Amino acid sequence: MEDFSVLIGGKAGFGIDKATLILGHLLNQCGYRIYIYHDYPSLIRGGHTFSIIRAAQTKIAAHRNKIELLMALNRETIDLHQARLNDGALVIYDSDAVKELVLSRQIRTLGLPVGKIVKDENAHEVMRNICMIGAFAKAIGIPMETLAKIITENFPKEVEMNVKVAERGFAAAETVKSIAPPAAEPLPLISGSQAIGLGLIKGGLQDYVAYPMTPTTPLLHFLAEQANDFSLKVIHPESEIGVMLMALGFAYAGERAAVGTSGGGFCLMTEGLSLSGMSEVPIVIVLGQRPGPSTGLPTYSGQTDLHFALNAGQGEFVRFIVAPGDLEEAYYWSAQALNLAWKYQIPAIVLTDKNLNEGIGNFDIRSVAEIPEIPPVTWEGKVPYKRYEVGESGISPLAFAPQKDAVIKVNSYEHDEFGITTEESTVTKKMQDKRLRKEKYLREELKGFRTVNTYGNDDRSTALLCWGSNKGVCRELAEKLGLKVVQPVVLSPFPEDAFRKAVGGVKKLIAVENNATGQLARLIKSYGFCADSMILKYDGRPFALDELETSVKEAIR
Amino acid sequence: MEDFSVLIGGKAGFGIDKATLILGHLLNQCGYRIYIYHDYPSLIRGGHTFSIIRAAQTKIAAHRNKIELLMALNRETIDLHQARLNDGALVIYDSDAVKELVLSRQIRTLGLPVGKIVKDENAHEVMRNICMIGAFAKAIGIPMETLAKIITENFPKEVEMNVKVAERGFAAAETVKSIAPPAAEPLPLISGSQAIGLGLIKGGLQDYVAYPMTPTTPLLHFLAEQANDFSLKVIHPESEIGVMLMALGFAYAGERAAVGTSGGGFCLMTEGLSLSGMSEVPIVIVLGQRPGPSTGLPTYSGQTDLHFALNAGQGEFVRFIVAPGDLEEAYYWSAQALNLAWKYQIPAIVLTDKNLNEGIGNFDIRSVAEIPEIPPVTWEGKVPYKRYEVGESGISPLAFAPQKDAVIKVNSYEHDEFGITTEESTVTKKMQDKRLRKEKYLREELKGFRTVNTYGNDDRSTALLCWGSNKGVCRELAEKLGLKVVQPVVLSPFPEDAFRKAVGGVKKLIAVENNATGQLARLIKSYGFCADSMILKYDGRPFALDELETSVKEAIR
Amino acid sequence: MSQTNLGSYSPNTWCPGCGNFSILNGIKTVLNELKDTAFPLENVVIVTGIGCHAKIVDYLNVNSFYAIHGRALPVAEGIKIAKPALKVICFAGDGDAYGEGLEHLVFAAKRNIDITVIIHNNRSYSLTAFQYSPTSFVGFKGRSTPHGSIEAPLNPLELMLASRATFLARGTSHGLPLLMRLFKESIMHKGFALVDVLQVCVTYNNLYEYYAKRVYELQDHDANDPMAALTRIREWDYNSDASIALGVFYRKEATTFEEKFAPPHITTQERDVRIKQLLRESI
Amino acid sequence: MSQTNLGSYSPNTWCPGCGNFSILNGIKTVLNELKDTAFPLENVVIVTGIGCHAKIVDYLNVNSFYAIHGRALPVAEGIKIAKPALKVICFAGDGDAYGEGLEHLVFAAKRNIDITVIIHNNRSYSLTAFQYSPTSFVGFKGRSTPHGSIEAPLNPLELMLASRATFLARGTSHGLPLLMRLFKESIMHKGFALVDVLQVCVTYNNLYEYYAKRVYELQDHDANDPMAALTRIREWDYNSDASIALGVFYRKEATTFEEKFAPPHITTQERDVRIKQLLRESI
Ligand SMILES: Cc1ncc(C[n+]2csc(CCOP(=O)(O)OP(=O)(O)O)c2C)c(N)n1
Ligand SMILES: Cc1ncc(C[n+]2csc(CCOP(=O)(O)OP(=O)(O)O)c2C)c(N)n1
Ligand code: SF4
Ligand code: SF4
Ligand SMILES: [Mg+2]
Ligand SMILES: [Mg+2]
Repeated sequence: MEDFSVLIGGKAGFGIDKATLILGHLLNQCGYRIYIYHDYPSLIRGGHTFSIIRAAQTKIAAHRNKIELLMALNRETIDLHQARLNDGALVIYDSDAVKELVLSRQIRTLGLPVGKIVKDENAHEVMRNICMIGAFAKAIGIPMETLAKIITENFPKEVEMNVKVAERGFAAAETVKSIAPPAAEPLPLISGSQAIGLGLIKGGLQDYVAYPMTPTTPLLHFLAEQANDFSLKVIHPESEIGVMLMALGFAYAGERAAVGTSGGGFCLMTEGLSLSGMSEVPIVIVLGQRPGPSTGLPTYSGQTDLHFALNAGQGEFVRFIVAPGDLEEAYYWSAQALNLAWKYQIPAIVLTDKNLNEGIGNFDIRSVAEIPEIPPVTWEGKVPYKRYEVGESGISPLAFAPQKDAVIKVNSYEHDEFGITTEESTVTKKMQDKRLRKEKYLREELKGFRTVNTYGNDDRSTALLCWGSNKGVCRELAEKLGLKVVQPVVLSPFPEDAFRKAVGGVKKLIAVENNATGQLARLIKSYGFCADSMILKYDGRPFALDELETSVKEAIR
Repeated sequence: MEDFSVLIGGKAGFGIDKATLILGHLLNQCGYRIYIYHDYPSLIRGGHTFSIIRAAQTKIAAHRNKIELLMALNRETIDLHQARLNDGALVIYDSDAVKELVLSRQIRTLGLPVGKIVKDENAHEVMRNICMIGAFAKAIGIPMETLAKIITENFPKEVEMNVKVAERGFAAAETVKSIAPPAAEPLPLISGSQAIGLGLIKGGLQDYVAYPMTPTTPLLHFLAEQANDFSLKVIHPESEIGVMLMALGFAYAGERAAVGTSGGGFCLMTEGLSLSGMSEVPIVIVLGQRPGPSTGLPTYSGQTDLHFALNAGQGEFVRFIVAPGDLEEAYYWSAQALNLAWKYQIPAIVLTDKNLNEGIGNFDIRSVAEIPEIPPVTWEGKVPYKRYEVGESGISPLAFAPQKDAVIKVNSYEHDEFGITTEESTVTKKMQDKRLRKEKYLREELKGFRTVNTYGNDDRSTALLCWGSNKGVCRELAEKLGLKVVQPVVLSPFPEDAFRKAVGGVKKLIAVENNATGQLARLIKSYGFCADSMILKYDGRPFALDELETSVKEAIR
Repeated sequence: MSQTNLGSYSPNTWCPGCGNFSILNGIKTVLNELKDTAFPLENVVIVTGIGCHAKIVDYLNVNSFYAIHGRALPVAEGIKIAKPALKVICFAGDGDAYGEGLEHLVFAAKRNIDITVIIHNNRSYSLTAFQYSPTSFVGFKGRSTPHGSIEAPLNPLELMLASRATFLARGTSHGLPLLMRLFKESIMHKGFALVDVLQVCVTYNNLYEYYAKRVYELQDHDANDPMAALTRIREWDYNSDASIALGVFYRKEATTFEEKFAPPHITTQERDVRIKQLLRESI
Repeated sequence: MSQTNLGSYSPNTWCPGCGNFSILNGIKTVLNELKDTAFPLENVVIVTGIGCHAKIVDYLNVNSFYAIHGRALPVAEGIKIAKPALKVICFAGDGDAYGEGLEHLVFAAKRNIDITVIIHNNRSYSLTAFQYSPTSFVGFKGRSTPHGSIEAPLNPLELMLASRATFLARGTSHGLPLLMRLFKESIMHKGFALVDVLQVCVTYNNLYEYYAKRVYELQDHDANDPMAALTRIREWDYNSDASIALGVFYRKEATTFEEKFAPPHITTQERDVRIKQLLRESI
């Protein structure tokens, strides 16, 4: 099997997460490239949750609806997902939980008495998942040693019992399909949240402040776990308002700080965002999108907050907004968001979604461009110190308390160069011009970055326009169908020139977005570009490769 | 004098506000049409505050920089404003406070021993303003009886003393200029805040909830004063978050509620705004703009929150946004905002600014179009009651607790027709479509409204594009220069067709805005329209007629 | 007593054994009882924030406003002020009401508005998969504090007493008879009432045994005496090992906020007349 | 003592006679004194919200963060955690800190973070031209409550005690010597310190006489005894007529929040090495 998908499903509490990770690592060890999509409702036990682990010969960042293997810990999983089974697919199931299985002829089945095995071994019920994985390994010809190694590495406790249960599953199964020869050296398998976290760390993060909110909660958890290793202060305060303001306090005091949230929490941060704009105290916000309005579908994905991010906060100020499309971009741009926010003393938003944050895939650090340190402009001791000295670029040198001979005053009111409040009309204009002038220099600097990605030859006249986590699925599909992909990564300041170049020669531009109104299409419209058609999905589920293929074919017909 | 301006200035605490009102009413009684601009810093005593009272023969809604009369209670007022004096202007001043006055030959002066008079009469020092007004009346030929009447009507206390002091001022002065014959019957003289408040009342307001924030604080004060007369519940809770959520509670319970704030407070309401979008619990927000970012210039004016208002809140939902341009529009659209919000069960924003809210002028209710009641769609008793029944228009019938046989459930999560939480993909799409569908019907209904105003003949090929409080100044100037004015009043859903019609035949479109980036120009761009040039002012001060004239002449040269 | 099944068709997604079930069952019984003796069911409105606790709205077939995290209180206040005849009950979480939305709780108590607040105090952010909350003990290893939280908990009842709440009680999710009594009393109390329910979260913070060993019911306690109330409230600080009193700590009669609004009714015509009059006065 | 003029060139726009002048003068004197005995001036950072009170940042030539309405506290906390050597002082208003931002105050106290909060409690929203505040008495005729407010005030010190603040004091703007002592002690207190200053707003809420008649200084009071503190704190509820105690009500030693972070320093190289290592472990 060169490119196949395994779906594992059951109730929340069945350990689907853990099983997913084991399966992913198992296939990763075998030299496959992996992408994992995880679908779960907003609850702690019960309901139905599933993952699709896709394995391929080349790097991927999308899942397919159709699957080759289905691992069912209960009947519901089969009922809900049997339509996904490709001809020749294999269903591995717990024959103690699923009696009388009737499937089409083309489907092969492998029932194991998983419940009984686990009981026999006196193991915890949750280990049914490991038993199934044992059978899975055997079924596709992965040696038990490989699996044992993975289990050992991934379980902090009860390794032996897990291995034993896996062996029982292994023994009870037979080899049905065969895995492909290794494609390459295994690569790290991480989530988008981890990529963002590592990127922030790479960018010099010292403080991470957040109030839990899906889909950025895993980022909080990850950084909290890494706090000691990376010398981070990770704080979870009373509310998102507290989060944002506390982080601005950190930044004032000279530390690099970031915060993370989703739409509802971001609402509460907007007043602080505007304060960042006025006071020129930098901040990085990781904004993970999910379907709204309001609480919406908390554990699903959406791309509905682009214009909110672009315009949030009263008044006019420069902001840097970047929407990374995959793990490497998430890492790279999270680091650069810190660098640029601190250099320009502006707020920066890393705009992601549940799909990117919780998707898991191979991370190839070698393919990430060099991340040069972009040093902030700091005070050289010229007295008197003026926190808001007006210069050509609009960037005033920074100093941090305690600093002899410098009085460092930042201010939410309009203010003069020293940071003292003013209501005078000429000073107001001068200072507003100073702050807005930074955009020009930021734009200039961004010309040295890949702000708009394109994939596929320039002679392809039909292009998919996408942003954020849709990169993966669009890129793979475009490759298959011979289309071009245009993916703006930086969204503010909008890289107009780079975008114009990117769409040069494109006759038909098809926007692919996870929202109901075509937010990127609307954005480019305000720069005079036009999407010819739109493929929009807003049920919280990301595009699957095969699903998008159908829609795109229709659109280009 | 047919069209003249009086500037009165001094420190906060000198009673400039009161004096302004008296002057306004005095000239109003004489049959002039009045417009008053009030300029004050964010402080309670001291500083410099001034008003320009402009009187004309036709209805006006703009001030001029140049003045014909200057009333100075201190030296600073003369220093700061003497450049405004037109040839032949008259300066009335307190000769006890201002010694040695040297002005150009063309300026006439009238010094009175105001300090001494007030002391003589044993009056409170603040009555210096009334003494000056006495002199003013005499100087321009208004009989003392008229003034006495105005004073009597406007002072709750110490009427006699005020009249006495005014008489002394009157006696000490001489007639220098002469007022023009009355232009018309006097009209009510009210502020934008009052117009909005009365409009809300007209629209059926039952509850007003607000946390004080300039420039909507006067609206809170006004409605609090009127609470008993109009059977309103006016509440000032702990924060803007409390404000918004409490108001949604009122709306759920079946009452018509509005809230008021400015940018910073609006930030805190955005989460509730999105909740309104999802739960379909209507609300009207009066959003008074002032210069940002952040605290900015609290007591000045700006138009910097258009895109924030258009895009605030996570997720995608229909909102009605209207930016009235003068008192009559403020009244009319505040009423209609309530009507439309309740009919479509959506949030509505009345987008104003300090300039509109605190500007004072003549209000002509006869020129306001009929305000028909737009009844909300209510439940007719069909059981079971479904709060989110999906119908053609997307509007579900309303019911309010307590209601026998109906269980009324609203929800911030995605939900089914009964309001029960769902995470199911097809229901999600269906409900999102239902909510968004309301926009189509709202658009249709809005075709019966004047959503885009134009002034000046259609054959004028140069047009000023403006919104909100710039209507007054643009309209008057355009009349003078033979230009057209295009003023979109409804900004969401954007009245694309009406706008296209309005700019038909326009060759040169000049955007006039109180912001640094041209926010309306940007908005129309996303609909494919282009402003040819922009006149932007963002120092917190509104355009004066003569000032704008210079800029426009430059732009059309 | 006429029995009504107050349940809805929504599938219940709480973990088996979760203390929220007691709260749900308790409130169903109490509302069923009160509908015959005190007020009709359609007069009930429940309001929640977001969290495991908040799912209760979906499981109760009564009027409801499923609001946003931390903000049940102001919504409830608006509803109550608009229609004082309604019985407004908030179900809130500890993260929700003692954290994100604490301020609203303090002000609702200060106003003594006649609503009932039932806190599902599982001392954890559970729906977001386990973080410490404002009432978690020091050293709590939630996922935002994997090395143990460094903050001492609040004593919410002490804070509420300082905020002038007029009814304060505590129950647990494994003492249903008492809990129902507290629900009933708190709903019938005229004024701001809060019941802190030590709700066991079996998945993340199973304090069943811990509570079982320590709880006792208040006896001979004069709930009308604020100092006595305070003493009992301070007995256990939600952190150290001490006996945990259950029952009504404090009760006081006082005028309520919503009573103070009694605006006369006004017709559309009257409104128009008064608008015109006001305009005339502005000439 | 070396004298420094801590003033700035910003014109002062407080009303003549405003109680804020005392606070300004008091803090200048105290900082001047402490700079010689305790810490250099550049270690001071002041943080404010928005209101008349907040203008003090413009009048003091020291490091400052002029934040937004109600949010001085979290900003101050961030600064302190980042650089524990800094002396972080918040100047906040009653509307600001007891209203809009009350929640932050409770949590800062709960954490016992070592910052000082000075409340300009004029019991009015003054900069917005006169509305009732969380500490205004019942019947207050502010401009949002022209017929008299219907809410009883909070007792902020009681609330802060319930929130585990470790230093609580009250002064008035017309008792400068005491005020300076309280400023000094609160700044030197290790832990969360709050001084509630009954600041006279001469323009809108001139309680000068009212206070003059009622205030007395605490004598023989054991500030280490929480119950004694509470009794004194409850003596006057900010509403009814009673004697008003001034001085230090409560004081307690406890570890502070910012002490608990002592992350080892890390170099860019170490960071890179550990990133690589973590990635290796993810294969
Ligand atoms: C503004 C906002 N921030 C964060 C969240 C995410 N969130 C949902 S539930 C929850 C915590 C729930 O904790 P608690 O209130 O104690 O409820 P429990 O799940 O324990 O019953 C959080 C943080 C949100 N929905 N909204
Ligand atoms: C979010 C927000 N809401 C409202 C305001 C307007 N505002 C400025 S100062 C103030 C009240 C000030 O009262 P207080 O804190 O007691 O300060 P004082 O003026 O009495 O010193 C308000 C409501 C604001 N700046 N920001
Ligand atoms: S996670 Fe805890 S609180 Fe939530 S449903 Fe499960 S047991 Fe109950
Ligand atoms: S309004 Fe009151 S608080 Fe503000 S400066 Fe004047 S006296 Fe002081
Ligand atoms: Mg909880
Ligand atoms: Mg105050």
